[in-house]
Amino acid sequence: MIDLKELILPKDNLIPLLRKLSKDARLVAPVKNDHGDTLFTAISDLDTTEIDLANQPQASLKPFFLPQQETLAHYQISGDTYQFTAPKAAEDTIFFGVRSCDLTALLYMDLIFSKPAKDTSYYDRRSHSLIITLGCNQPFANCFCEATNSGPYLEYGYGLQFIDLGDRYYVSAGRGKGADLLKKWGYFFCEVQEEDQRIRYQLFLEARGQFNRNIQLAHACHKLQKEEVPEEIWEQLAERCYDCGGCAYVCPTCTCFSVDDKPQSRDSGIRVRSWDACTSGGFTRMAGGHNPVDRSRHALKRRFLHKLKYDFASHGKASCTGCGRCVDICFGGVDITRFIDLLTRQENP
Amino acid sequence: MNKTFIPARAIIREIIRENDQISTFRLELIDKTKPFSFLPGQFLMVSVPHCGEAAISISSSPDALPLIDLSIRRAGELTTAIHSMEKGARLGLRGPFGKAFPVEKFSGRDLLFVAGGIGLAPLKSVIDHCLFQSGLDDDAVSGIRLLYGSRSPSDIAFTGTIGLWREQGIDVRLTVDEKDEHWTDHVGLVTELLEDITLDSNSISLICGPPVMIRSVIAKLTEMGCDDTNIFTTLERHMKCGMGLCGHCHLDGRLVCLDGPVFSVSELNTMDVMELSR
Amino acid sequence: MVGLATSFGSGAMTNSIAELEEADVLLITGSNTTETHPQIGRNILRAVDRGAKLLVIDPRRTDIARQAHIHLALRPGTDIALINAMMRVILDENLADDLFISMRTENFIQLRDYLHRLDLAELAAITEIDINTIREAACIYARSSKSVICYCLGVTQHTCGTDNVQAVANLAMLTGNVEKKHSGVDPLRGQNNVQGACDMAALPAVLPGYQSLEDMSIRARFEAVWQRPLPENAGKSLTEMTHAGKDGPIRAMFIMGENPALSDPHLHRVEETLEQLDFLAVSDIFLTATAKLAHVVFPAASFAEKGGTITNSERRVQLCRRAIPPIHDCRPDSEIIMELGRRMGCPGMDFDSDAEIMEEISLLTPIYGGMHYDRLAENHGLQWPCPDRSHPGTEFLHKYYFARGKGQFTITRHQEPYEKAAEKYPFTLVTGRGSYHHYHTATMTRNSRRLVREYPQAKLEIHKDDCRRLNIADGEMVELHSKRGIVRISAQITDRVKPGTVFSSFHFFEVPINQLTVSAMDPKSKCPEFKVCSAAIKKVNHD
Amino acid sequence: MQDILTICNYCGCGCGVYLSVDNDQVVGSYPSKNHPISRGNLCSKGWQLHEFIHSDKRLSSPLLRKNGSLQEVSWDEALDFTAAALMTAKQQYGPDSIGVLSSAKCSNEENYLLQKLTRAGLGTNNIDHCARL
Repeated sequence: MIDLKELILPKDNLIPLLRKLSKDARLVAPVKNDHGDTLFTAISDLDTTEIDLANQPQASLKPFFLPQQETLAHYQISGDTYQFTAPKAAEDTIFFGVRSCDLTALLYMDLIFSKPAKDTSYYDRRSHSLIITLGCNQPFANCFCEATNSGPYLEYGYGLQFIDLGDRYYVSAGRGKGADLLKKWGYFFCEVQEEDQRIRYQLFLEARGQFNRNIQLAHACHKLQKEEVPEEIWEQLAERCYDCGGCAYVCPTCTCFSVDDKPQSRDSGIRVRSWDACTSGGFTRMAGGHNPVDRSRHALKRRFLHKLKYDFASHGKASCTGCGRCVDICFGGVDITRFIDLLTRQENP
Repeated sequence: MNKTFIPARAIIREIIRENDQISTFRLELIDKTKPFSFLPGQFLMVSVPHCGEAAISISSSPDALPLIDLSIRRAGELTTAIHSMEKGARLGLRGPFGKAFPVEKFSGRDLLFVAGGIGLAPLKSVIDHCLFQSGLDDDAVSGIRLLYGSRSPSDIAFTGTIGLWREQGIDVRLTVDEKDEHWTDHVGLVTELLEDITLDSNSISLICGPPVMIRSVIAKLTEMGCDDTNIFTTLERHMKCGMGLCGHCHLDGRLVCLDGPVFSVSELNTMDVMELSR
Repeated sequence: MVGLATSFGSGAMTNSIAELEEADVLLITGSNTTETHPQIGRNILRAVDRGAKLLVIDPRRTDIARQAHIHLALRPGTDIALINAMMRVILDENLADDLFISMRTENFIQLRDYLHRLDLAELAAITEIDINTIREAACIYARSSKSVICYCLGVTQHTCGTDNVQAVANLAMLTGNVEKKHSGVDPLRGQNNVQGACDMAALPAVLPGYQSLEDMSIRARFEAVWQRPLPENAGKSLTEMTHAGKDGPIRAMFIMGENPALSDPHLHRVEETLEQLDFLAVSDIFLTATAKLAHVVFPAASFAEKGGTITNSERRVQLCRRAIPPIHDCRPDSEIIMELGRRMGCPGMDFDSDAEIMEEISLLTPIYGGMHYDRLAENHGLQWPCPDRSHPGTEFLHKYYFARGKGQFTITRHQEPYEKAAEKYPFTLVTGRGSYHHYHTATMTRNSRRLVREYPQAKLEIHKDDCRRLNIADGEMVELHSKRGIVRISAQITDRVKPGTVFSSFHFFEVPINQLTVSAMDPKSKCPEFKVCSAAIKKVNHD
Repeated sequence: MQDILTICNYCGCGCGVYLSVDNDQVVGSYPSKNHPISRGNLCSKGWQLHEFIHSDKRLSSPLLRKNGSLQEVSWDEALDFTAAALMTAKQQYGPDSIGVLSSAKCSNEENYLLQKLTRAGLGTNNIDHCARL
């Protein structure tokens, strides 16, 4: 009897395994498209689609669980009565090739959407999902998951975790669905040898040593618990925030949303939930025009404090997973790493 | 299917015009799939198709159920749409949400209510509830006083209710910022009315109104020796869900929709809050 | 973009957007770049973070001006005086690139003599900028060989807009900062396909690819392909067509996707002109102010519902892909035009696809000669000139020689704006696009809840000192008067404008700010003077 | 759900934008990372690009002015009426009595076609667009 927690999958068996898996569920994996972008894509034909495990998927899994725009209800007005009708349910989905940071982010989202109220549509999608991660042997240009404690390999949370050992994957199973899967498709796998474990650990050590950036995130979190951020830092950051909202939209742990009605005709429409960004002035402005936040000085204060101060205080962990997606895309260059640098540099001039 | 976001339907039974800007909409739920109850200080997410939702606090007492009053000031697109509705029209409701006033602590205590403009709405729920309780039990509350500020005599809302309260022995004092030729009562800030008030150490104060008013009343009460744990206020924030998910009402590490909207001043003192700073 | 075409032989951005990041000095003039061209702003700020120097010429303290090493906050309408002053400094400091001037340009001696006759102190006084600041900026610009100039409508929307552009071109040529990577003169194009509309000759005086209407061999080629004789006379410009008023020469109009009844200067005049037409047809996606005046309105498909190519500011011809079929009963404009053409007996109106139309464009337009759909799909587009299938496209213009042969220096003289602030109208009103959240006349952006939430109503930027003096509160409704009209607008207290200057955008149809602007225009480019007019602010009496 | 790469409809930068399509409804827009202009981010307008496409204020049918007000008509009626009206103006007052405005919001192909129609079909050079505004 082989141990069902840890197994080896020869690379030749990957496609056959995925083919079996895709019979019972939608298979989503990173695919490099014709325009050179690597995106998580629902794969309908494994023979004509090449899964891209060499590049970081452009977006995280967030759009699959909290879509940019999601219909919460259709409404119909007739006379002065109206009726809300709820939209369709989720489908079974297996996500393959998910990076450690993105799964960590999903686990954080689970927390947000379960307390105090369970968000039914989020949970519907979540309970229909199985996540297969791929440990990172080589961090991408802007990654810093080492600093956020969310990679390069994971200890828990995954359905299955794949580690690339060259011609084979070292596969670990999480509880529940992942273990069931290994049990069901055990014949694609072989036993782990001592050699495999040695190589796996060596790769882990090497991965940790390859980060381009040294982000003092933990230091910043502790500092924020103890002291106020100098006002000049907030103002310096706000002056270069051009309100695109991009950082919040690409962030796998930014879950703030808006709920609005979109009329489709005179007497019908949809109520949609859509991504929102706390960096916008209108995010907090009240109907009468009063705004408790002064955007011109504090555009980024909520976002950074939420991630690094409040979440650190309540969960013991910052809600930044070091995926690096917000780095390099900010129009004014004032992403979270710039903030951390400004905050921590102060101490050792 | 996201049941959490599907509102229940309610019908407008009656509309009471409070002033030019404020009307009270007396509602009754049509969809009664589960029992509905609430406590004074809690709010509802009110839906109008095409206009979306807004958080509005309940202004009637739970004792008036199945009728629910929402006193609404015309401020944005949604509230304007509600104001154009007539008796028999339908609204959507979700809730109740938020932390209520700790009414259970009020038994046997002096209560001082300080309100400005539409801010009387959530306090009205408490006052009516206390009056109902005192009808059942003489010790429910020992004395109720209300200080109420408005911009001008024509802006005074809830005049009918105030009349009834006076009949029931509540000490109501009014003030306006700008008087007209008929006004003989006090002119000036609501804090000035506090000058003539004496408070014992056991009194509880409840404040609701514009941020500037809340700030100055809290300062005055503290100066008068009121304990922070005995002063309560209710905060207004932009909200989209009402249940701690959307992030809009985030307030220095807390969420107004869950941890509030009712806060004691002792809680607020540990936070960075617009109503207390600047 | 007549000015740049006269100086260089082409009116397009000489560099690529990505090159800006590598420049050492960036001179931004009349462009609120972070708001109107966010991606270009992003490159500029990256360059700054890399160590480049940023010089900004703008009467307003815009977000980009806040990031500048030197902000030259000139008096509106004094660009030429400022540039001339900078050039004079460059001559005085011996910073001119003599070799470049002799190899690649002509007409320099006249300009040099003219500049030597000018009084630097007088020029500085005209601009209201300290002379030492001008001197410092000029030296920074001239001392680098990777200096780039970006300009936008703040330079062109003046009665002297063409001269403004030529002054800028003079400055670049004087220091040899053109004809190579990381240095050049870049007009930033406003709308997504302004460049393409110009390239395709939606212009009264040229044929596609800026080919001459007068050249007989070119005419013959077009006539052979189009199977129709070409009209002889140059046509009328937009302003000439829409400002003719009653009894103007235009009796019927077809307007596709434009809203002159809101974006045009001197709106009353436009409305009057459009109303008296015998016939007006409009094709648009919304019922715009212009469409409301029409006899026929066609419901057009939006960009998401059709294919085709558009050309961005850096001359990159890019493929748009249809995401959804046309909604409702809408049709793409190309179909509408061809349907009309067929009904009017115009030959060559039977294309089966956008790709087929592009084949005809490539055939007749040398700069688009190699723009084939299969190539455009592969490469995120190609930058013109791209004369044939094997050509890789052109990153920066004027390599080896200017498009017109030699770059031409032109003497440009300061002239006062058409209208001067006066006793009755003491403020200078500047208009433009002014927000991160709206676009042009906002027909599209105002249909987005989020963008409306962020910027719900028109604002008039007034300096805090002026507000204090006039006792105006933030958010208060005020009346803005000019000789031509009155609008009501919400005041915004700010330090973005200088005392005596006010700014507003033209995004909101409820506040048609262009009713106040002058219709005086640049005689060469026909570009109206939106940037300067005089105005008065009056408090509105409540109740 | 399908994501189609197109070019942003707002400014002259020309970002590569994916439109997310679900059941013929555009429900999202996000940047292309590999595209030379957008490089992984869009401005506030670009991220909301999908918002106006399904607006209830979109025109849905051709309109023709009858008795002073615009009324819904068929495509054929609107097109025939327009073609006839333009030809009448041409015959009565000459080709230079007709003016055409093209658009910086339309494609190259559409601009090309419209100036071709203006020059070859209507016989005038009276064509312009709002480059200067």
